[in-house]
Amino acid sequence: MSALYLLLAAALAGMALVGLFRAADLLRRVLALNVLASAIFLLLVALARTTEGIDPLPHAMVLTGIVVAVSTTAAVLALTVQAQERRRHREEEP
Amino acid sequence: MFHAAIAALLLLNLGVALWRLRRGPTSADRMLAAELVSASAIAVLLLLAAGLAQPALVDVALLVALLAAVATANFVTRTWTLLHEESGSREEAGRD
Amino acid sequence: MSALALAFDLLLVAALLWLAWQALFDAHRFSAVAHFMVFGLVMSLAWVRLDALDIALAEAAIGAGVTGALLLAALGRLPAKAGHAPAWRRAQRPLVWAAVATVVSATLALAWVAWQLPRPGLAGPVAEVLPHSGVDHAVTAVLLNLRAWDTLLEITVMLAAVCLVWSLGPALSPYAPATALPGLPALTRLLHPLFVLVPAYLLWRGSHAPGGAFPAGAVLGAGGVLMVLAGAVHWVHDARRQPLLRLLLAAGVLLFLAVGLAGLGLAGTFLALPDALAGPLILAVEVAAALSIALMLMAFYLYGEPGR
Amino acid sequence: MTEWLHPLGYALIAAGTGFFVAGNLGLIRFPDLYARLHALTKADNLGLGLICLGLACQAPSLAAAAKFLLVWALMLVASSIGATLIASTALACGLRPRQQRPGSMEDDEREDTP
Repeated sequence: MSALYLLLAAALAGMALVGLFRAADLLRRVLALNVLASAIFLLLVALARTTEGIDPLPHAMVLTGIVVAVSTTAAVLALTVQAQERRRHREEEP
Repeated sequence: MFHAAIAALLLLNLGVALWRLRRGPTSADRMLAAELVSASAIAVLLLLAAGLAQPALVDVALLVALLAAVATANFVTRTWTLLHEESGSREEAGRD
Repeated sequence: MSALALAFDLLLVAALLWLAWQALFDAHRFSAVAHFMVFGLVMSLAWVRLDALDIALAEAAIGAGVTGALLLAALGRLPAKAGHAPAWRRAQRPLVWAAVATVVSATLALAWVAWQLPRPGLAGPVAEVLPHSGVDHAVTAVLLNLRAWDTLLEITVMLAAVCLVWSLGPALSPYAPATALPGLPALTRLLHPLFVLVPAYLLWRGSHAPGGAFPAGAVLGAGGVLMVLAGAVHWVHDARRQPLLRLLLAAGVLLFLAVGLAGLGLAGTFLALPDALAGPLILAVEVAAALSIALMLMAFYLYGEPGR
Repeated sequence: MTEWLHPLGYALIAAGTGFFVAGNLGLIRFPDLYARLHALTKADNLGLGLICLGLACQAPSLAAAAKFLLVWALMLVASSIGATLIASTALACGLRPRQQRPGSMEDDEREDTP
């Protein structure tokens, strides 16, 4: 069963990388980054699950990673939104 | 066994929501589809909680239910606002 | 039963692949974001299948909830047009396929290497020291005692992100909704008790079962976002309250640092918790971290510095 | 003592699944947003409610049963208020409810192409 999820992680990572490099739109790059992060988390967690038991360390790492991912997302979205606001002000004023 | 079978059936049903999510035609329709997915996910989580005897799954379902409300409130107050209405995005309201 | 489980897994995998594809390559921007939000929801089902309940909780709260809220709010600020990726040029196609093949094979190779790693990883050593860690749940023990350094840095990263967001300019005032929405304050009022109760419950559970500071903070933060939407949080923009707000934002990091320095003084190692005090200390750090995480998520949501 | 509730629980879960399927059918077939809103908030929430009730019948303790019902109550509040929010916003943004007599030929043609 873990093998299935490992394959899923590989496919998601490939798709996300292509999406990341291809996207011209900043919002879509944020989405691609998030999908990529999910793929890596999936890889870690699928590997942590063995017949002998569950390794808690990757789980803790992934929890940390989720919070860091949301921080990154928020920062990049704020940059995108503020850039758009500036652009609109410039267009309105002159 | 029964619970897991029903859960798999509900997961299969999710395909309908995915179709609506793809099709649209308005953003509100997509939001509805997302809400349907959260309802299905809650049902699946509750059924698995009972079927696998893992009560912690009920907490996950509770969280999904709480945050579905936040997503809807966000959509109506921040996304589908007059800005889009003014800047000629009837397109946003009725695409295709 | 195993056939059923396999069918369940296959359905999940197919749904996730389709959702990710749509989120990445759908031409319509809102559609991509909606697909991504659903992707987060289905992902939490996948975490459940992988026996990672802590992560399922965090994904349901942060991945599907808060990230979705941030994306939806950003979407309302961006023009509806644009966002169409350019089509592939004919000459690019072989390159694209080469890139896809390289990436997928590299990931598969990575997975294969990781597969060869000695199992069962660190489950044994963690279980050995668990009685001395002050909590009964392995993931919480790793997060707040054994690898507390990671968690401290993580909260610091979050604080740095808040600083970045706030340094970009004053908080953006939201556009008016399309119509009067009397339901919104009612929704906030009905749900708010739960938005306080559920984090408290998750924090309490964290010591012996899946739960803990991150999901708790995320749920509290989502409750805060709902209050922001209903226009119930004026004090954030009040100039006199700014010092208090900043203090609360930094509370998690500060308390964590204080605990770490106390460990340096008492046991000679940074972040070493004495056995007898580990339980209460972890609880205190968790409460402060949850409050800080909640406020930081709200702070992200303002898209700029309040009270300026 | 509560063993006799278990078959009832199975029946309720099966009925709830039926409502879920019906609601999803509505989501496919109904012609416009407002009708689909009904499919979601009524049929699907009833389905979820029946499933929760059935699981509560089989729950090992009263606290566990109460938690199942809490999830349902939460979903009822969230989706009923959410439906009014979406419907009023859609109306304000100029999305007209479809008001044609059923059976007129153009209905199916015009679906989804306002």
